[in-house]
Amino acid sequence: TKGTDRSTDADGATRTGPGVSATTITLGVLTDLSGPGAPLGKASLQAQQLYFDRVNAAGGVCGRKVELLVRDHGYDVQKAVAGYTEIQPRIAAVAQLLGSPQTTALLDSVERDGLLTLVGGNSASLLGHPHVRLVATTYGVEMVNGVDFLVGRAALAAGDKVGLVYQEGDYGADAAAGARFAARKAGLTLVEQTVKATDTDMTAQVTALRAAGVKAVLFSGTPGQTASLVGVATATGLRVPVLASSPAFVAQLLDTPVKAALEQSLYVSSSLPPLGSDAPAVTGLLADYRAKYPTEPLNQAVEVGAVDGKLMTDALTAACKAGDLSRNGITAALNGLHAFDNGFGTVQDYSRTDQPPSLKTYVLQPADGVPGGLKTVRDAAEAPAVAEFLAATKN
Amino acid sequence: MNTLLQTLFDGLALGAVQALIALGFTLVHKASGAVNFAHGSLLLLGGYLVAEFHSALGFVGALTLAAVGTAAAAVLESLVLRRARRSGSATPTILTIGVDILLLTELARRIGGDVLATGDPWGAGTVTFGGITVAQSRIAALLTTTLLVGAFLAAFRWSRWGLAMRALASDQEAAALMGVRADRLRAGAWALAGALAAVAAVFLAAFPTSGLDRTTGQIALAAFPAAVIGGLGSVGGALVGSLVVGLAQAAAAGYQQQLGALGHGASAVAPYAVMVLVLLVRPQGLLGSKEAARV
Amino acid sequence: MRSTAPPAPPDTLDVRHLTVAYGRSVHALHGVSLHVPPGRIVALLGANGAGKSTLLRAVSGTLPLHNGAVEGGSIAFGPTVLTGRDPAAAVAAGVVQVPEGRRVFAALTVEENLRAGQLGTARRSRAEARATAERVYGLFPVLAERRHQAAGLLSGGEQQMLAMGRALMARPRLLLLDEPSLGLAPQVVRRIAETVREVHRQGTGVLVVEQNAALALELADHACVLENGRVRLEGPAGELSRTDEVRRLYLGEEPGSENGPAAAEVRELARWAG
Amino acid sequence: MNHRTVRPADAPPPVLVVDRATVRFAGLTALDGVSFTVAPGTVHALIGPNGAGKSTCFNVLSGVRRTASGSVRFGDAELTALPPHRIAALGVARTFQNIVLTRGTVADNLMLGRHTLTRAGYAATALRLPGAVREQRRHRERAREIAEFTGLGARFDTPVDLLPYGDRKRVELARALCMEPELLLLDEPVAGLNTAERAAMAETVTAVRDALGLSVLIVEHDTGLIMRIADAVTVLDFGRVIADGTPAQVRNDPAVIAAYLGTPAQDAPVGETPVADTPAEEAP
Amino acid sequence: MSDTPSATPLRVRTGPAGRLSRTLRPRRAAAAAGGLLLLLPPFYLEAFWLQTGLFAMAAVVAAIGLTLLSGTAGQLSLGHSFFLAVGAYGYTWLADTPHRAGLQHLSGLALPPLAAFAAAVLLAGAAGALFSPISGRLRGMYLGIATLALVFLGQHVLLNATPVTGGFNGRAVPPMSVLGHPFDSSGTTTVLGVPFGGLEQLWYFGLLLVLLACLAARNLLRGRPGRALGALRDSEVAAAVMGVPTARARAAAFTVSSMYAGAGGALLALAFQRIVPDHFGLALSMDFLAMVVVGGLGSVGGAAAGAVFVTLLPHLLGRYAELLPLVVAPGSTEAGLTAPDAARFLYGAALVLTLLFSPAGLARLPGRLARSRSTAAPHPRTPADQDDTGGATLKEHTP
Ligand SMILES: Nc1ncnc2c1ncn2[C@@H]1O[C@H](COP(=O)(O)OP(=O)(O)OP(=O)(O)O)[C@@H](O)[C@H]1O
Ligand SMILES: Nc1ncnc2c1ncn2[C@@H]1O[C@H](COP(=O)(O)OP(=O)(O)OP(=O)(O)O)[C@@H](O)[C@H]1O
Ligand SMILES: [Mg+2]
Ligand SMILES: [Mg+2]
Repeated sequence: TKGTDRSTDADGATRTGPGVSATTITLGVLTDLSGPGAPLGKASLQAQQLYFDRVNAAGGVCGRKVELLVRDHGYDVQKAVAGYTEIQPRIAAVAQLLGSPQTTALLDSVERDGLLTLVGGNSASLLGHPHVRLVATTYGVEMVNGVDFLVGRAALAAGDKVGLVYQEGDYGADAAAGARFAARKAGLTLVEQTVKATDTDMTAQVTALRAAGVKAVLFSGTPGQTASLVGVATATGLRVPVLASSPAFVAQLLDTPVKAALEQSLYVSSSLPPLGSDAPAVTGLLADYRAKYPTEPLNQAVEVGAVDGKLMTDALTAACKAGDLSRNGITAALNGLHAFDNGFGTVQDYSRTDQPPSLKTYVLQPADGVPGGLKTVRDAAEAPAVAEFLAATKN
Repeated sequence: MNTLLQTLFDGLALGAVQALIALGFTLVHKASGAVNFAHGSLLLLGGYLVAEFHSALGFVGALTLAAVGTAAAAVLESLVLRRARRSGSATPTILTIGVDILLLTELARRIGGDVLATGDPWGAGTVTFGGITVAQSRIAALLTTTLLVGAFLAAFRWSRWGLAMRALASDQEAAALMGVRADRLRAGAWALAGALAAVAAVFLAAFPTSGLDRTTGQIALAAFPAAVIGGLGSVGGALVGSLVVGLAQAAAAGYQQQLGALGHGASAVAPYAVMVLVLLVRPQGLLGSKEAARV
Repeated sequence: MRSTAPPAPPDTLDVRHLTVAYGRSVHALHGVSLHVPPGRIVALLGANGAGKSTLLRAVSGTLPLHNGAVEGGSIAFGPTVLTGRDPAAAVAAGVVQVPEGRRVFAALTVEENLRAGQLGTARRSRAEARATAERVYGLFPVLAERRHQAAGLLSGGEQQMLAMGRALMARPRLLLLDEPSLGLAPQVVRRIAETVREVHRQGTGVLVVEQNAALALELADHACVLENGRVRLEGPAGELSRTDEVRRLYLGEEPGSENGPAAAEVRELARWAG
Repeated sequence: MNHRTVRPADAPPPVLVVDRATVRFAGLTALDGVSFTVAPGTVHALIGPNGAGKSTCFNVLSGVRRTASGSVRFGDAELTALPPHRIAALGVARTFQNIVLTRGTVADNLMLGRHTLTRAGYAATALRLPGAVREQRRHRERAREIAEFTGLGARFDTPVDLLPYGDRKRVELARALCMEPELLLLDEPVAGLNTAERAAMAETVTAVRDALGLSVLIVEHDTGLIMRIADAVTVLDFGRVIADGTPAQVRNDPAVIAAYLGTPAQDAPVGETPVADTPAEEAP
Repeated sequence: MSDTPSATPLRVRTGPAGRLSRTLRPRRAAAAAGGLLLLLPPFYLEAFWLQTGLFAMAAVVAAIGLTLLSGTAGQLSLGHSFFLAVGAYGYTWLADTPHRAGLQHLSGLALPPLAAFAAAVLLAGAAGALFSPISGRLRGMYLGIATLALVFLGQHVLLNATPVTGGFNGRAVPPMSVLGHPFDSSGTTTVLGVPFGGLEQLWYFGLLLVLLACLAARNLLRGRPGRALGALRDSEVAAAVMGVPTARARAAAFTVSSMYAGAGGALLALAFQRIVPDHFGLALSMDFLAMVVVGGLGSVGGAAAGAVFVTLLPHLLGRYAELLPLVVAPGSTEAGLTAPDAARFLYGAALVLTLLFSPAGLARLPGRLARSRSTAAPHPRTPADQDDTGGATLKEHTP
């Protein structure tokens, strides 16, 4: 007959479920290591692995070693579903699920199987699912905070026009929702343009924005698009600040001809501090990572992986304390973390499944010569409109 | 500033780059009767070679090397296809999918998440005239394409090589009986297509775009509707089709707001919408001829 | 058409023990030997499927295009070995074929088709090329009228003339004709016959495959009858055309033996009732 | 609906009247006011030099090509207004100058000829409804009969691409016969056949006419054969009718001799089917 | 009629046909045995295999549709994934009850799933028929590229028609249910000691669908419509003159192929349990083309074989790539291939090599092997029976 279908059974005092044996806790990772998301997927997986290596070296969690069972979906939905079906019986939780279409495709299965899942994408559409948790803030909140910053920085007044260029899909739509809300609050008029993930040349969008006479631009798209947008805008005389979502920047953009323009007018809103920050948590992580993976390029996903690792470890530890390492026990333990310190000085609240765990974002700016290519312009803060925004968009 | 003019020019420049791709695509189709789905990967290969070698060889040297390298890769592909040619045009076409997978996987592995610079001489330079601002690279693209395509069209129409190509496309056996060396000719066509793709890659990665990344090759997809709008197999058609596609894309993006709800993401769809419209009116494409055969 | 015949090696087509198979299993020729001395006309006769076109394909090197291959024997034209060579080699050696079924370049104009006839030969001066073309137009005036028309739109007979003209453009030393009279009006058949004779007078060898046996035997010096891929009969055309077998099978003579295959095989067919 | 019922055995086929049909191509008038009539049950020949417009005329009759002006009536139907498949459904069958066959066996090709006589659609065929199965079986029998008749019986299940030229020519004829035509259009049916095969084909054509009572319109350059089997001959030159009459009238018509035959047809040009009473004797 | 009943070539010619009948019977037996074997997996295999098997079945159904279009009618289509999407989304929308998902309102008709499945197939057919102004008029590669438009326009619609499609988030697929008995894990039944959840039950539904699809396609190919399409592919004019209404027949072929795609898409949706627009892109269409060509254009069995090959290969490679040499663990920094890259390489290479080794596809492979075996026996060849032909005297050769 068929493969082992282990139901929860008692092991001493601790309840366990699938993926938990006397010696190991197996966590699943479904990520993109070969598709378009590979750079991020790889970095965050490595950082997370690094974290668990340390945890295991220190004796593990609940007397057990933490192991990762990794499946690469290469950004292909069918492979993600197949990979999930394959590893699902063998894991206690999903330590990372990357890729927005893959995540949505698996939402129902994850909920049905009661598997705590930390997702890489940060769109609000993932909120409200008890087992599916973001580890940062949503793109919408990033934008609300970002607009708040821009209004001050570019001295925007009610009635001013602001461009909004966003990518079709979960990520862009989420950011756009935040941008629209914040713009309405601030009395700004939005000039909207959409782009496809595959577009690389933003000339047409810039032409339209320029014709409309915008005073600033909000952007959520790919890093390549960011470079094109900022470069073309600067070259054609549209010298206005551009505020971008966190995934819209990578350090390599500073090797392109538009470096100067980026340093001049780009701002990035992100809930994690820049890798270039001198906070000890960041420099420590960087040192460890560099030691283990000396040739790997650095990007922000390293921090995400570390947060994922710490969060999982804390949740497992709490579950162990509660004597329940079953799937539901792990979820319950995570959802009981009211004040989780993500390791970078941000305290997050995981008790509300309808809200992102943190609401503050940093505003960063491109800077040459620092790891990750970004420096802090404004420290983490939460705009007044964020609470209203969350209330207005609650599922 | 004149939005219409700006949009027109952007469209033309975009179309010019696409014409280089569509031309190569048409050429291969004529020579081998196959649709080369690996054309995008060849383009990426060309771009990658330029990016890899521009610091060592300088831009021109790297471009030359890339054109030669890509041409060689294309010829290699055509040799693979040769073995399967006798079983109808579908098999070679699918073979190109296989080749595409191999090539793309390797390139994507090498490029990873990087955005590569090609070291082109135009940088982020722009030129402003008549109220519009254009990237220097786009002007270079327009000039280069005009030159290359013009020379190519002339050769195709009047030279012995062009005649042989057309004879081969028309009837392979009869061409062989006239002493046309089909394999050599085919290899030449593929090589040319590869070299054109390498040139196109440089323009695609140049300024208004941030650089070459692993998805740059996908832009070659827009050359399919371009070739069909113009009329598959018509070389002039590839040019006209590309300009139409470029204009449609630029217009759809530039006038997104005016298009209202329809406008969301319309620029990626525009070439296809235009293609369907053209085909409804002229099933053989704008410049394509109805089959010159009768019973 | 050649002004001066090269003194050395005689342009003889020499086919020895040729065995050809299609797709490795359909054997179309079994050890066929054939000889076309320079400046001679040899006719190749045989029923449908006897292997005549196959022989020409083997000489021209187009068998691979039909999934066929030479499995044994040799082919040489003068000093040039043609066995297993590509068609371009044959053309370069001066062996040019007018294929069965015309195969004109449908998308090209008549004029371009003629120019294409010179693709396999060494480059010639423009004037020379034009003169050759004018001669072809002289032979087939209708082609001159259709000069700029796509060849695919020509009538069947016009295409046949074009195919012939295109081959002449290469100024062959050996002309292979596969059913040159197919679909031609009587007058044009005569013109083709004259053309063949003319070509021959200028020292070009001709190997002609023809169902129209009377025409072929009249033209040819020597003839060869293929049957099931083997040489059944051969000899001087005049002698051959006097044999009973050839007279009966290929010339349709001897009404005396009318209960030949044709009459014997007529069967009954009733109307279909619906 | 392009389904058709077959005319009762005793009724003659409809008469075909071509009336001032004109076809123009860019810069060329391929048919220029051509008129002729094919009487029911006759073998009517259409001859003329290469490029005279014979095949074009066939294209008009079978709906492949539109006329610029003029009319073609087949019984009550006006053919110039109909698409090819509708004309086929009226019982007009044709063969092609260049053999056009479908991949597959002889049987497949012949069954294609029965397209308008059958009606099984997608659903019925996919589900193998009894009606469709029965229909297929019945028509296959008839196709086999026709194959036997045309001498293809032994090749019924042979793939056509393995057949030699002569057999393929016969498949074309058999396929046309499978349409149970009222009017059979034959475009150069004996081109490329040797003398014996030509005679056999001629034999078959007249036998078909006699047995099935249909009309035949035939294009051929083998004037000997035409003179022997045709009841009437129309001669085209440069798209115009230059003569129209019995074979005897036409063969002695000076215009025809000048434009087409070159010499009176009695001295059949080299190598063609000799006119029955004058066997060709060629002095090499 | 001809007096040359060429005995030798004729025997050779009928060779393949004879071989065919000989190989047919074992083939049928093998098919029956294989069919029985396919009933077993739900008892032995874990969910991953069942789901992968269902993906393959869905691909088989849709690929048969494409081979009808491309192989038989000679029409290339790159828009197949669009019709799969119509089937998948059609089923979901028709079977689902209207509800809210997050901020979105999702509509649905709440039809019984089986009816919804049938209706989805018809819907895909209707979508195919709507395209007939183009599919009826375009040929070959033109059609292929024109149908690219369907993929991109389709994606556009899938992303924007949110109430029906759920936008980029897609929507959950209601489980199949037959006679009021839903195929899901809720009321899990146990058969012979094995829990029968949704996938196990769906397996048999999929098998049935595959069987129906194969039989219907074979009947079509051997019947009147198949012949008409074949004629259309080989010569449009000849087909028309034989009475085939060309535009209508082409459009009909396209429609039928869309219906197959619709059925495949709906089955795929059931296997996925949630559908998202991203899946139905160009890559899927290209995979389908690869399937039918790898299998052997125009052959139903070939399409099925190709579909299984193309669908399973990446999954198998993905799962077992770690066992291959040179392949490194996911996320590691060691030099070497990652498993998915290795899988892609192998997939690409398999595609290329299959087509190089057997250009006419997997379906022709058995025949090829048989033939190469038969040619191993040397063909009886008569010794060369003549020397020179220069002599003027008549020679008679008696074979
Ligand atoms: N491509 C092919 N594949 C398989 N068999 C072939 C092929 N071409 C020809 N044959 C077979 O080879 C034999 C000789 O054919 P060939 O065409 O040489 O005959 P032919 O004498 O030219 O006849 P015809 O007078 O009809 O042109 C025939 O039996 C034919 O069926
Ligand atoms: N589609 C077309 N476009 C242009 N010209 C054409 C077309 N079809 C035929 N023609 C021309 O029309 C004339 C008549 O052609 P048609 O095929 O009817 O001649 P035919 O009498 O059948 O000649 P043959 O005996 O050589 O077959 C020819 O000169 C031909 O070039
Ligand atoms: Mg022949
Ligand atoms: Mg004709």
